Order: sequence, then C-alpha cells, then structure tokens
Amino acid sequence: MKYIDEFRDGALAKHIAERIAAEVKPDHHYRFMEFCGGHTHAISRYGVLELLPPNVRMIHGPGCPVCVLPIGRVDLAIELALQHDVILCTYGDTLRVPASGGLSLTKAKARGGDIRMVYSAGDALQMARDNPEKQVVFFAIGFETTTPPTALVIRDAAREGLKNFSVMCSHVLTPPAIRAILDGGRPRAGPPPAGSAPSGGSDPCEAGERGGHGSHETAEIEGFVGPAHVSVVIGSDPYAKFAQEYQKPVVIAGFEPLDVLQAILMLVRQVNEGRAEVENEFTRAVTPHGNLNAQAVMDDVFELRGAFEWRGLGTMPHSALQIREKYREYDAEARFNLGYRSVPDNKACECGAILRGVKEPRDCKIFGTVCTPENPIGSCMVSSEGACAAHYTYGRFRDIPVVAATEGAEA
Amino acid sequence: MKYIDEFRDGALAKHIAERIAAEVKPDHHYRFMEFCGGHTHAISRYGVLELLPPNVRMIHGPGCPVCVLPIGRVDLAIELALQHDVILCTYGDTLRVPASGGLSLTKAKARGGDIRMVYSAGDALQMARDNPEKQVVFFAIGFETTTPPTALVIRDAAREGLKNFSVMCSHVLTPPAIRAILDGGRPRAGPPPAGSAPSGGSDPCEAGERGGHGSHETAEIEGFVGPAHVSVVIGSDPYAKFAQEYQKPVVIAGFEPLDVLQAILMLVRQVNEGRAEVENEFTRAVTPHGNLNAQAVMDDVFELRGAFEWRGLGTMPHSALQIREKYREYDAEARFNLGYRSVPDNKACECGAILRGVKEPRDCKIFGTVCTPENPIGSCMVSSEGACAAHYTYGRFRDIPVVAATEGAEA
Amino acid sequence: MRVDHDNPPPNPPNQASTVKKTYTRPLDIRHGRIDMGHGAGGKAAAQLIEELFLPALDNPFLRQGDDGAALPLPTLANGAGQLVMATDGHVVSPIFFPGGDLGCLAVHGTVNDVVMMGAQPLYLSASFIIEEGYPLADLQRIVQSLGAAAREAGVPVVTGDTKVVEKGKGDGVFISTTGVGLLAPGVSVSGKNARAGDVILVSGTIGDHGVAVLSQRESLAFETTIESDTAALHTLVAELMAAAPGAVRVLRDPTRGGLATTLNEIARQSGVGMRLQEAAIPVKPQVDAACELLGLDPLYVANEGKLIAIVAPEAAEAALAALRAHPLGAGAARIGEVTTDPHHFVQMDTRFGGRRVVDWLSGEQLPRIC
Amino acid sequence: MRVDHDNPPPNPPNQASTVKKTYTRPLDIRHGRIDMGHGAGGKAAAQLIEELFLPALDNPFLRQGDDGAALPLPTLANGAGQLVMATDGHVVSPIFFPGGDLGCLAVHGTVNDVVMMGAQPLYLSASFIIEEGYPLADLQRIVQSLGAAAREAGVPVVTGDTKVVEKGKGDGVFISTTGVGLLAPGVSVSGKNARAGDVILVSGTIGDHGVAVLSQRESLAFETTIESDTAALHTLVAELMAAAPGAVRVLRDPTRGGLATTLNEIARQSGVGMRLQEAAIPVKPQVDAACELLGLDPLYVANEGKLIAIVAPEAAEAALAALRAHPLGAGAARIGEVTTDPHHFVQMDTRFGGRRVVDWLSGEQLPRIC
Amino acid sequence: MCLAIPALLVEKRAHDQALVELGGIRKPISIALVPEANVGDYVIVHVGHAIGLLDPEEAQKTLALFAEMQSRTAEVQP
Amino acid sequence: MCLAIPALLVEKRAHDQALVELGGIRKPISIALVPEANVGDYVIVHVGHAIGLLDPEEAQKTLALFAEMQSRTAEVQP
Ligand code: SF4
Ligand code: SF4
Ligand SMILES: [Mg+2]
Ligand SMILES: [Mg+2]
Ligand SMILES: [Mg+2]
Ligand SMILES: [Mg+2]
Ligand SMILES: [Mg+2]
Ligand SMILES: [Mg+2]
Ligand SMILES: [Mg+2]
Ligand SMILES: [Mg+2]
Ligand SMILES: [Mg+2]
Ligand SMILES: [Mg+2]
Repeated sequence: MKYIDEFRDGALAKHIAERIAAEVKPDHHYRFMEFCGGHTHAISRYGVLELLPPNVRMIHGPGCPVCVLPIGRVDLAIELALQHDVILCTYGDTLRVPASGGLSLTKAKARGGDIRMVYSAGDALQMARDNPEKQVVFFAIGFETTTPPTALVIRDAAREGLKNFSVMCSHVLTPPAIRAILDGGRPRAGPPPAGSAPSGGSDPCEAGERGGHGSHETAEIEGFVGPAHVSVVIGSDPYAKFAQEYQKPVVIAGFEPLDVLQAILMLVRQVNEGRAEVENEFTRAVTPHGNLNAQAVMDDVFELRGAFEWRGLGTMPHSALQIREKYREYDAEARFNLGYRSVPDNKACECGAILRGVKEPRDCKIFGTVCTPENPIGSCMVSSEGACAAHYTYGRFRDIPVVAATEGAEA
Repeated sequence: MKYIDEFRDGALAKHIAERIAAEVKPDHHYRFMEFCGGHTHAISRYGVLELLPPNVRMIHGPGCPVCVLPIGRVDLAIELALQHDVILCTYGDTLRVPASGGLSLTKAKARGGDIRMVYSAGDALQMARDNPEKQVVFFAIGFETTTPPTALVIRDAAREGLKNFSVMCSHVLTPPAIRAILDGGRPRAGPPPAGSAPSGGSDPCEAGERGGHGSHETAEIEGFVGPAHVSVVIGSDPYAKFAQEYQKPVVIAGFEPLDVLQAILMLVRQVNEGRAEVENEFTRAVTPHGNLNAQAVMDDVFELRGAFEWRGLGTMPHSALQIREKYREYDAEARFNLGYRSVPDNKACECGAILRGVKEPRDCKIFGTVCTPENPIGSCMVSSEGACAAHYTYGRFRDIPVVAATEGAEA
Repeated sequence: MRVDHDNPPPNPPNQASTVKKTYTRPLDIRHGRIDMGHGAGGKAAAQLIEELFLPALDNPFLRQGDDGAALPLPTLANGAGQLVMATDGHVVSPIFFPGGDLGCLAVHGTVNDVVMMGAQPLYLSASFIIEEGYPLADLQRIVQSLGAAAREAGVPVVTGDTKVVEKGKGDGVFISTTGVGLLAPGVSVSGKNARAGDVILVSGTIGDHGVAVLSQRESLAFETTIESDTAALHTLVAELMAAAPGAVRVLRDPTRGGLATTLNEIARQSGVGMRLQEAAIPVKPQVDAACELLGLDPLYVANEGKLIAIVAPEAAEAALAALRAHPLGAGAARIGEVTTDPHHFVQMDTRFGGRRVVDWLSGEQLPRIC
Repeated sequence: MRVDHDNPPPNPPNQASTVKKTYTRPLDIRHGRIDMGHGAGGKAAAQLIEELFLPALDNPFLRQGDDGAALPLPTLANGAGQLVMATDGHVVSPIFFPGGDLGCLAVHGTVNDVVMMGAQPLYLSASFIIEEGYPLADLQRIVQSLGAAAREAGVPVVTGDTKVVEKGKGDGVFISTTGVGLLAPGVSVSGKNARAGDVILVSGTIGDHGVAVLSQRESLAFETTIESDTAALHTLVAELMAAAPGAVRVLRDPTRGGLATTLNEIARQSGVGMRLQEAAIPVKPQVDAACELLGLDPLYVANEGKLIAIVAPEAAEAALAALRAHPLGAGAARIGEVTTDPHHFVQMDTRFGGRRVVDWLSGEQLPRIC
Repeated sequence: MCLAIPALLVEKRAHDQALVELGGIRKPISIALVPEANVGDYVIVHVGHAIGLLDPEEAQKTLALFAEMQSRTAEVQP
Repeated sequence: MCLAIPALLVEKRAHDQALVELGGIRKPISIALVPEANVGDYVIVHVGHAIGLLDPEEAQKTLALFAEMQSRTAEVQP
C-alpha cells in the first residue's frame, strides 16, 4: 500500500532507533505524551517501545474519542434506543463502551434496541431515507477528523427537509484536551534548562505516589507527539500557542510507526536543544491551515458547547461542539428532550492519573483482574487505544520475564 | 365430552343405519344434499357413507365459507398485506386458499406480508390495540355463525375510537346459497310423487353429461340436511319458505355423525311420505327464532350487500353482508379504497356442477392429479370440507377395490 | 535480545512478575443476555462455554476441548455391526412447555431417531444457534435440561458448537443434535420392512406433545394438565427387541405430522397399505377435547415420546406385552395391520362404524373455524 | 364386509380402479418460496426432500429414507481405533459470497474439524433451519453446493433434517452439520499436545474468508478480487501426517476469531506460550488493505480453508515441505515457535522490529473509525 | 363449516368473559352474544364466542329417540 | 484515533462521490470535503470521506529524511 508500507519499514526503524539511542542524554529521563490513540495504537501494535532506549518513556494520552466518551452520553444513546424506539446508528467503536447498569449499546441491542453499526455518517442518513416511518438518530462521536462528515449529513438532511433524522452530537475538540493535560499540574514558569537533570520533585514515581486519583498534579511531560488526522483538518497552526505558552515542544506526526519514531527523535532533539516549537513531521498531509472546506462546513453546522464532560478528564469548558440553533431540528438532544446526567467513574479507577502520565496501568489495583477489555471499568480500558487496554492487549508480556524455550535452545 | 361423545356412538349408529336400510324403498334413488361443510366433514371423517344403503346418495353442498370465498377476495387481502403494509389478521382456514398468480395468504406471508392467524375476531382487535403504529385489518369470513363476533369487534372498535382497525368483511348468508342451488335447475311444478321412480331426465348421470360447466341444470336433490350452527344463530324459521316454495324437505341437523344419520332417516321418511317440511333434529341448540342478541348486533353493524361472488356458484344478489355506513371507518374496503376484481376459475374445474350435485369429484379430469389438497385448483378442493377435498382426503379408497392381506387371510 | 523493560517501572520491581493472572468476572447468569460477542469466537465465547455449557453437559469427551471429540468405539465381534447416524433440528416455540423444553427435546428427538433404527445410541453432538438478547438464565435452563436428558439417556454430548445471530434473525434458541449409535449385526429395522399381515403397534396415547405445546401459544391459550410425552425410548426399544427378536420390522417415532403422516411415510416406503382401527388408537380425553376446540385431528398432532412398531403377526402379542411392561409403553395398543395396496393407502375403520382414508398431512395443521 | 361403492358411479365402472395415481405438480423451484407447510412434516416437506434435497445430496445412505442412516463402519485391525465426531452450526451472512456459499462452508467447516483431529472423515449429517419465504432457487443452489462439496470431500451427507421457522425468526438458511470420522490407533492430534520448542506452521494466507464475506456486507461494500479460501483439508492433512509421522502435535483450523484466537486457545489448552514472527505470517495484500480500511487486524479474521499445524521441531522442515507440495498448502509458512510461559501468552515479533502480545479476540471484531 | 362445540360454563368474568370447560381443558371465551348464560350451562362455542345455549332437555329427548330406535331395531330384527 | 488511510483516487462520480483504490481493493467514498481532488491524487480517507490530500512531494521528502538517517547511522556506526 503506497504511502503506508514505506512508513512501516523495519530496516529504517532500526536506523531511526539507533539515532535516538545515539542522541539521548543517558542521564536524562525523557517523558513524552502521544496525545492520540492512533499513536498509541501504532506504538503498541508495532512494538515501538522495544526500539526506544530505557530513558525515553511514552505516556498514552486521552486522544481516543471512545475512551473520553462519558458514561452519561452512552446512557442517553441507550435511552434513545430503548425508550424512544428510534433506530440508533453509530460507529462500531461505541458499541461496547460501558454505560450505567451494566449496559452498553451492544447489550442494549440484545435487549431489543434497534442499534445499527454504520461505517459512515452518510449511511445513517440513508437509513433515515429508507425508514421514513421511524426516527433515526446518528450517535456521532469523534474529534475534528470525524466532525466534518457529521456536519455534511446534517446539512444534507436539512436540504432534503428530512423529518425523521437527527444527530446526537458528541464531537469533542482536541486543543482544550491538550490544554487540560497541561493545566493539570503546577504551571511552569519556563522551559527546563536544556540538558538539565529532572528535579527530585518532578520524578514521576514520586509524583505518582503523591498525586491521588483526580488530583490536579501532572507528571512532567516534556513534549507532545501531536495529532495526525485531526491536524489534517485543523492544520498545524493551532498548536503554536501551546508550545509558546507552556513551553512544550510539539511534533505533529503521522500514525505510521516510522512517523512516531521520527517524531520522538525530533522531540528528543528539541528537549536536548531547549527548544519548544511546533514541528510537523506529517507534512505529507498536514498544512498550517488545514482543510478549509471542512472547517467551513463544521462552522456552518456546529458551535462551541459551553461545557462537556470528558471521561477521565472531567468537565471542560468549550471542549466540544453542539449543533447550531438553525439546525436545531436535527439535534437529537432537543428533539427528544434529553437531559444529561453525569455518572461518576468507578472509585478504583486510576484513569485520570494515567491520562496525565502520573500513573501507569499496572498501578491500578484492578488492572487486568476486574478491569479487562471484556469488562472495561475505566475509560482507558474501553478501546484498544486506551492506555490500559493497549498495555493489556499488546504489552502485558512486558510485565513478566519471558522464558522462551527456543531462546533457551539458542542460548 | 358431554353432548359430543353421545352423538358419536357407533352402536347407536348401527341401529339408525339399520332403520334407514329398512325404510328406504329399494327402487328409489334418494339424493340429499348436506348444505354444510360441517356435515360433509362428519360424513367423511366418521365414514358415514359406509352406513348408508347404495341408493341413498349424499351430495356435498357449498356450505363452507372457505370454499366459496372467491379468488378476488383473497387477492384483496393479499393486496392489503403486501401493498398497504397492514397487519392482516385472519382465521387459519383462509391461509391456504389459492389466490391469483400462484399466491395464497401463506405464500404472501412468505413473501413478507405481515399475516397473522387469529383464533378469534377479538384477537384481531387486540392486535390493533397492541400495534398502534400499524393498520390492522381483520379479514373476516364465515356464514351467519361467524358473523356476530365480527360485528362485536367492529362495535367495540367504534366505542374505543380505534383509528387503526378495520375489517374486510366477506361474510356470506346461507339462505341465498340454498336458493341458488334450488334455482340452478329447471323449476319444478310440485313435489315428486311419493315413492315414484326418478324420471329418465333427472338421472344424475345423464344430467351430468348434458350439463356443462357453469350450466344451470341441477340434479334432482330431494331434500336438504340443513345447517347446524348457522341455525343456532338464525333459527329454523328462515327455512320454511324453501320447503314450501320448492317443496323440498329440510332437516336441520347437528354436526355429529348420529345427527347426520338421524337427519337422513328423517329425510327418507319425508320423501317416502311425500312431505316437504322443515324439521329440526338439532333441537338441543336450534330454536325457531335463533339467537336474537346475535341477530341484533349483526343488524346494527351489517347490511345486505347488493351482490357478492361465491366461488363455484357465481355472483348472487343479496347473498352477503357489508358494513353499514355508520361504521364505514372500520370498513377496510372503504379505508383502503379496494376495488374488487373477479377472477375466473380454472376452465377444467367442475366445481359448479359438483356443488349442484350434477357431477362427482372423480368426474373432474384433473381431480387427484393436478388438483389436490396441496395444489387446489377449484373451490371444492380448498378446504377439507369441500366435496373434492373430502373425497380425496377421506374417500379415495372408495374408488378402488381394496385387497387387504389380513382380510384375505380371514377369508 | 531486546530488553523486556524499556522504562524504569514506577513501582520498585520487587517481584519477578508484576503481571496479574487474568481474572474473568463470572457470567452474570441471572441478569445477563447473549450478545454478539458471545458468538465471535473470542474470550466471551470461551467463557460462555466454560461457565454455562461445560458444567451442564459435563463429560470427559467434551472437556477434551478440541473442535471435535475422539471417542471409544465399542467393538463387536469380528468388527461386525454398523454405525447409525441421525440428526434433527429443534425449533420449538415456546421453548419451555409443560413436561419439557427445547433442551431435553433436542436429546430425545435425536436419540429416538437412532433408537428407531434398532441401534444403541452412543454419542450426541449439539449445535446451538442463539438469538442475540436471549437471557443467559433461560439458556442455562435449556442446556441443563439437555445435559440432564443426555445423562438420563446415557448418551453424552461429546462435542458442540455455539453461534449467535442478530436479534430478529433467530427465535431464542435453535438446537441441532446429531446422534451416533451402533447397530448390532443382523438387526434390520427400517421403514422399508413392513409386509402385508404385519401388526401395527403404538406405544401409548398420541398427540400429547403437540397439545402441550399448543396450550402455551398465546393466541390459543387454554388450560390443560396435558404434558409433553417427550422421552428417550432406548430402554423401551431394548425391551421390545428382546421380546420379539427378529420380528420387529419397523420402528418410527411419530413426531411432526403425527401418527397419520408417519404411517403414510412407512406405507410408501414399504410399498404397502394399512388398515387402522380408530377405536384402538389411544388418545387422552384432554387431547381429544383440545383438538375438538381447535379443529385439529389428533392423528396429525406431534409426539415426542411415542413409537410405532410394526411387527410380524406371530410376535405381536409378545411385543405388545413387552411394551406394556415398560413405564413408557404402559398405554401401548395394537392399532391396525399392514395390507397389500398398490396405492399405499392408510385406511381406518372409524369408531362410528365407517371407514376412511387417513391421508398425509397437507400443508400445516392449523386451528380452524370451519 | 361393507360395500365399497355405496352409490352407482355416474361414469360406468369400466375399469377395476378409478383412483388416479397421485400426481404432484413439481416444485416451482424458479419462483417458489419456502412456506410454513414445507416444515410441517407432511406432503410438502416430503416433496421438498424428494425434489430438492435428494437429487443434490444423492447417495444410497440418504436414500434409505429412514429418520437415520445405517452405515458401514470401516474396520481397523483388532477393532482398534477411535470414532471422531465434530459439529458446527453455519450462519454466514451473506449466504453467497465470493469463492463459496453457506452450502460448501457447512461441509468444509465440519469436515475440517474432523480432519483436525487427525481422523479420516466418513459421514456427514446436515440439519437445515430455513426461514419462511426463502426462495427455493437459492435453497437449491445452497444444497447443490453442499452436495458437491461433500462429494468432492468424499464424505456423503447420510442423513438430514429440515425445519422451517417463521419469517423474521431466522435468517435465510442455517445449516448445522456433524461429521463422523475414524481415528487410526496411535494417532493423537490435539490442542493439548503442543510443547515448548515445537514449530508453528500455517498452511497459507490468512483472513481471506472473512474479508471475502465482509466485502459483500452492504454497509461496508468494497470491491476486491479476494475469494473465500473455503476448502476441505483432508488430503492436505493426509500428506502432512505422512510426511511427519508421529510429529504432528496439534492441528486446528483458524476459523472464527482467526489465527490469533486459535493460537491462544491452543496455548491455554497445552499450557504453553508462543512466539510468532509477524514477517512470516502470510497475508494477501488485498486482505491487508481491507483490514487497514476497516480498522481490523487480519490475525483475527476468519479462515475456512487454512490450518495451523504445530509439529515437533525436527519434523518441521518435512512438514512444511509436505504442506507446500499440496495445492491447498502452497502458501504454507513457518510462523513461530512454542515457548514455556505460565501466562500462556502468544507474543509476536513485529515486522517493524518490536514485540507485542497477540491476545484473544475480545468481543466482536467490528469495523472501527478510531 | 362453523366448527362449534358445547362446553360447560364454569366461571363468569367481567366484560362478558367466561371460562368454559371441555373434556378437562379450560378456555376463556366471550359470552357477549349469550349474556344470559350462567355457570352450569352448556354453551355452543365458536371462534372464542358462545353463540348459543345447549338445551339439556332437548338433548335428552334426541338421545332418547336414538335409544328408542335401538329398541325398535332390536324388535324388528330378530 | 481517527483511522484514516491514503488511497488513490481512481474515478470521480456525480454528487461528490469517488472511487478510491488501496492495495488492490476499491471503495466508493465521498469527496465533498476535498472537492478539488482529482483522479490520480492520493486522498486521506476517514469514515468514507476524503478529509485531505496527500502531498507526494512532502512524502518523498520525509522518506528521504529517513533514508538520510540510514546513511548517517551507517556512517557513525562502523
Ligand atoms: S485498569 Fe481499568 S480501572 Fe484501572 S485505570 Fe485502567 S481503565 Fe481505569
Ligand atoms: S378436483 Fe379440483 S378442479 Fe376438479 S372439480 Fe374438484 S376442485 Fe374443481
Ligand atoms: Mg432425524
Ligand atoms: Mg427425531
Ligand atoms: Mg423420527
Ligand atoms: Mg465450532
Ligand atoms: Mg425473533
Ligand atoms: Mg465444531
Ligand atoms: Mg469447524
Ligand atoms: Mg475448527
Ligand atoms: Mg427429522
Ligand atoms: Mg430475517
């Protein structure tokens, strides 16, 4: 696959890894966050961590729209399906997200809800055209990448004057989430001096021990691997203010594993050189301004929501989108008069601390026992892109020394 | 089962049969029609013919609401199910009645029609209450016996103001059908002289040969076994005029086999004695006036239909009921603007002649080959109460000499 | 060799392994329902099998855990004998009915088909097709009933399969079972073997199963104490075969289509006719009454624990006595004889004194109003 | 004795018998559809079996016409050997897909389970559950495909059953097949037998079947030339076993849940770990592309004509050569080794140079957007 | 046609509903068309409705007629 | 998050629809968000929509950078 396979080349990976190994300062502990689940996925699936030196640590960020979807929103979708008797269309990703009362959309479907997986927002619109006697609701989730197609179907429904189609908009915005991560801890006065050893107070282990669940401390993340496909839509410009304001380097990177490795190398270099800039590794798809067409249709249909709850991060102002008044008819929340009710996460869950890089999955008491991908308790276990699920599904072997018979034979 | 088993007693049957055998005049050929399918059924299922002398012949009449249901009415029901997307409720009996284009309600159901078998008209009404978003149509068939429950549900629906319930009324009336049978041949000036041998012209074989399909000749039916349960509702009085006008004896009889035997004996006696009276063998359930409550509710809801097509008998004036103007809302024909289209029977079918007693099933060229209960071509093969189906299902052995090994062994 | 731990663990590595043994939360059988995940072949499917199926069907063959089972084959002298194989899909509605349920029916229906070949049933397989949304509690009841019936019949369910279909694409649970049995050398029991002069026996009252099931249909609902006769007939047949060695020509369980259809099948298969005596055919009064009420004929109503035996005339008395001596054959009766008839008619002398054909079931037997 | 003719016949009785031989109008396979009557066990059911099923599945065992089949049992020396039994329900949607259909799948899926026990498949049973309204023409295609696949595999369908469920209570056609086979003495092939050091082979590219089926789902529709790999693997296994006598420890067809889930099953069953090399796992480019597009992992996508063989290391080369020499194993590859691991992890060295766990499938594998 | 059977009314219920018994089975039916029916009466049941009452005396008379025939036959035959 | 892949646009169709190819498979998508895309372009496909264009020159540059690293590593290591 052109423009895919080239960016998964193991031979090249080795060379970039060697460069990283060559360039890291042995006495410095590098802590970077890949914001996006897409990067987490690449890191896990391709085993990228194996190629990093021990003193480069990747923290898995909250950039998975499924993981941050709060229980209360899934409850609303279930309410629509079970009580308002609508055809609820949704992407496959949301089907297994746990809701209240042991439910999920999959389980609501088993209880009789007419819930259909769609591959595209357009399929939901078509569903409405094909079932004029039923109300069809598209339960829309996603970051800026996924929002424009939703905007398109709302606009098209309005043009056609469809009376049986609406959208439960749960689209969220990337920049406010990044800001929340950065604001989570003590504001920093300036960048760490280049090459300086981390202060005792910023030692992640100690921070993890001190910071309780829901605390507002943050681990010292030294840089961000920035979103790939979100940036295709919004461009690289919006990140500039973070880099400046928080003095953190950001490298926008593609979702292929070589992109990630290269971004890490670029972050190492910025840290080493004391820079805090926005760099773009993903120039093949990301421009400074992004996709203006997509931005226009989003702007036509959506406006900022006052506040929105993010699972694991809490309620954040202006962090999500809602349907504009002029398209109110297509807003399922208005049409069905839905009232949002926030549902607290399980007390044992350490997701908040994990998303902030303060803790790791294995620090959670119920990781891998009560909380598993079959039975996700916290947001990080919901999608395979969540920090806990990724570690469980792809990385668990890292917690044990493996004794491979063949290796033994070779030894 | 009280009042049932007593009337199926084989020992008593033997005695009545012996009385019949003793009382028939050996040189007279008695030809009686049992109008009702219920009697046909009793005769077939209990093997009553075996108990009759060879010169008493029973002609199976048209008294089966399924058999006389014309193809065009079933077509309308299918149209409702497949094109108007209603829930069509109907009694189990109508499901296999052949319609145009090789269809039937069973086959229309297989093609996606929402067709539900109900046991009672009330179940259809309940279906409407339970499915407020769907139009529910009750495809109502039957003689006077079955009409009052239909009237009740229309009245109840009106009282409740149900907006999604209607009835496709295909209720027919017994007296006009009897009259049609009687009018089918040359009018007779008077009763045959008691004990007189049948004239050559009235020989059933010759009449059968002369009378073509659809001809208006009739075999000389000398008396009728009159309806059992129809008479429970309408009483015995309505038959008096036939007996008088046509000088034919009528014996109203129950549907148990002893009732039938007894009625035959009573008919033999009337013929022998030159009487043409209405006699009531079924006094345990039939009164002269019938069920006045039932008649009242029927009269409230229904009125005479100008004309109605009876399968096998053709279109007869005032032979069926339609829903009165005041209940028009519950009339599916009005609500769905259904236009009736008559569909001719297969040319080979001899049903008309058979129903008039002019021919027998085995005279039909396609009996038992092309036309079978699995593949009924004509009305007489549709229900097991039809003359052809009864002969096929229960009486075929009569067409062959049976060589039973055990009998052989005994001989 | 690569490093196994690339980052210093935040907790001191005071133990060799920090991985936790996977703990699976047990199935919530009380409130849970089947969802599509249970049919995807992954962990949920494995859990369903382990926690629900295996305990209910418990036997060492099934626990082998492979996609099939390796089974001992009882050896007969000189390797003689034949294998018998029979299968049935079970789709009863409602799934639970007086006297039984889908689970035990799925065992009886197939075991009986093996037994009706004159064979000793050895093993069963069971394939479940479950509709999304089906309550786990009900599924457990079914599987437990199936397991109990299999144990009672001494025929273990040695291998199985589970599929889940979307809601609206199934009807609760369907179970297809296949039975394997061993036929002793020299035994030939087949629908082909009836000969004129043979005697027709039935092992008890007919129509019980069908009426018990119908009584539960919402639209027909009537109250009855009739229960399904569902039962495995292997011991009954063993007694019968022992009492009439070599004289049992045909065995058949009159299930769908009832006694009438089954006799017609045999008549056609053997190229014979039959003559029945209505008065001899055992029918319970309530079955009779239900049939009157609904316009059905008990001769066409399904049975699940009855058999028809066609035996040589000289062995008829012994065969009937053997049936009657067994609890499942206490109501056995001689109901007719096999005749010569090129038309393969099944005829019946009615209790009333007449005669009629007893034909194949045509279409479905539906409640009638006329 | 009673009279047979009570009335003078209107036509002269110029022949001994006026009854007509019943002529059944042949099934209208072109336009007809299954209705409830076809499942009622009466004449319509008999006709369906005679005109549609018997010709398609033609073999003398099925034509016995009983409710089961009596079958010759190949004798092994001293009556040794074991019986093998496997069953599978088949519910694929859509029913027709590139490279196959439900019919042949129902044969291959079950024959392969028998074969994966190391046994020689002998007989199949087939239980059909058909939804009211299903076109007879499509049913015939399915049954003919099933018959052809059975003949090709040399495994006759010796007994069957047909049920009809109401429209909306099924999904076209479901087929449960059960296979019976014979296991030669001394052969032990089981998921329990893997040992550390054994070599893991796969017989060809993975994911073909799942991708071929997905490509036909209306909501995902994409164009591909990928066809299902559905095939019976008995000859392939025969060659393999001959080439590596006594060295084949485990055989398993990675169907639902794909390669990943099947390996996890074996790891757990044998109490071992595994280490795979991603670069060695054969995947067709189009399968890879379809998985990219839908967010799937080919390791979890179903196969219907592939096998995993775990063999003793010393026989690995011979085994691989034997697989490759067979048309159904041309793409065979050595993909990993069995390890000692109390956690039973299946791990994989990625093509990229990293390592990861390859876990059980969790829930259903659904197309993803993120 | 018009399958109808006599059944014993064993319980009257609200809204013209009643329970009848036949050969040991019981079934709810409507007596809207025979509101005068009482517990102990035999009603003629058709499509879930009582359409008439059975008159036990008349039934007895009819049966007596049959029985009489039996004696008459017996008289004539031997 | 945001599973998206570059695919070759092989056919433009009415109503902002287009056909893309990837590794031998073809799929209809919408190009309503990238109306300027032409046959021969690589588009980034997400949930059935092209959300952006891939710039082949930039891709080449990035790959060149990787290759350069390879030579640099090769240079440093031995
Ligand atoms: S393992 Fe589960 S409960 Fe614990 S932090 Fe992760 S998602 Fe939360
Ligand atoms: S056999 Fe069929 S076609 Fe012939 S008269 Fe009877 S119903 Fe009509
Ligand atoms: Mg069977
Ligand atoms: Mg059976
Ligand atoms: Mg059977
Ligand atoms: Mg299986
Ligand atoms: Mg259903
Ligand atoms: Mg299997
Ligand atoms: Mg299989
Ligand atoms: Mg298998
Ligand atoms: Mg069967
Ligand atoms: Mg369906």
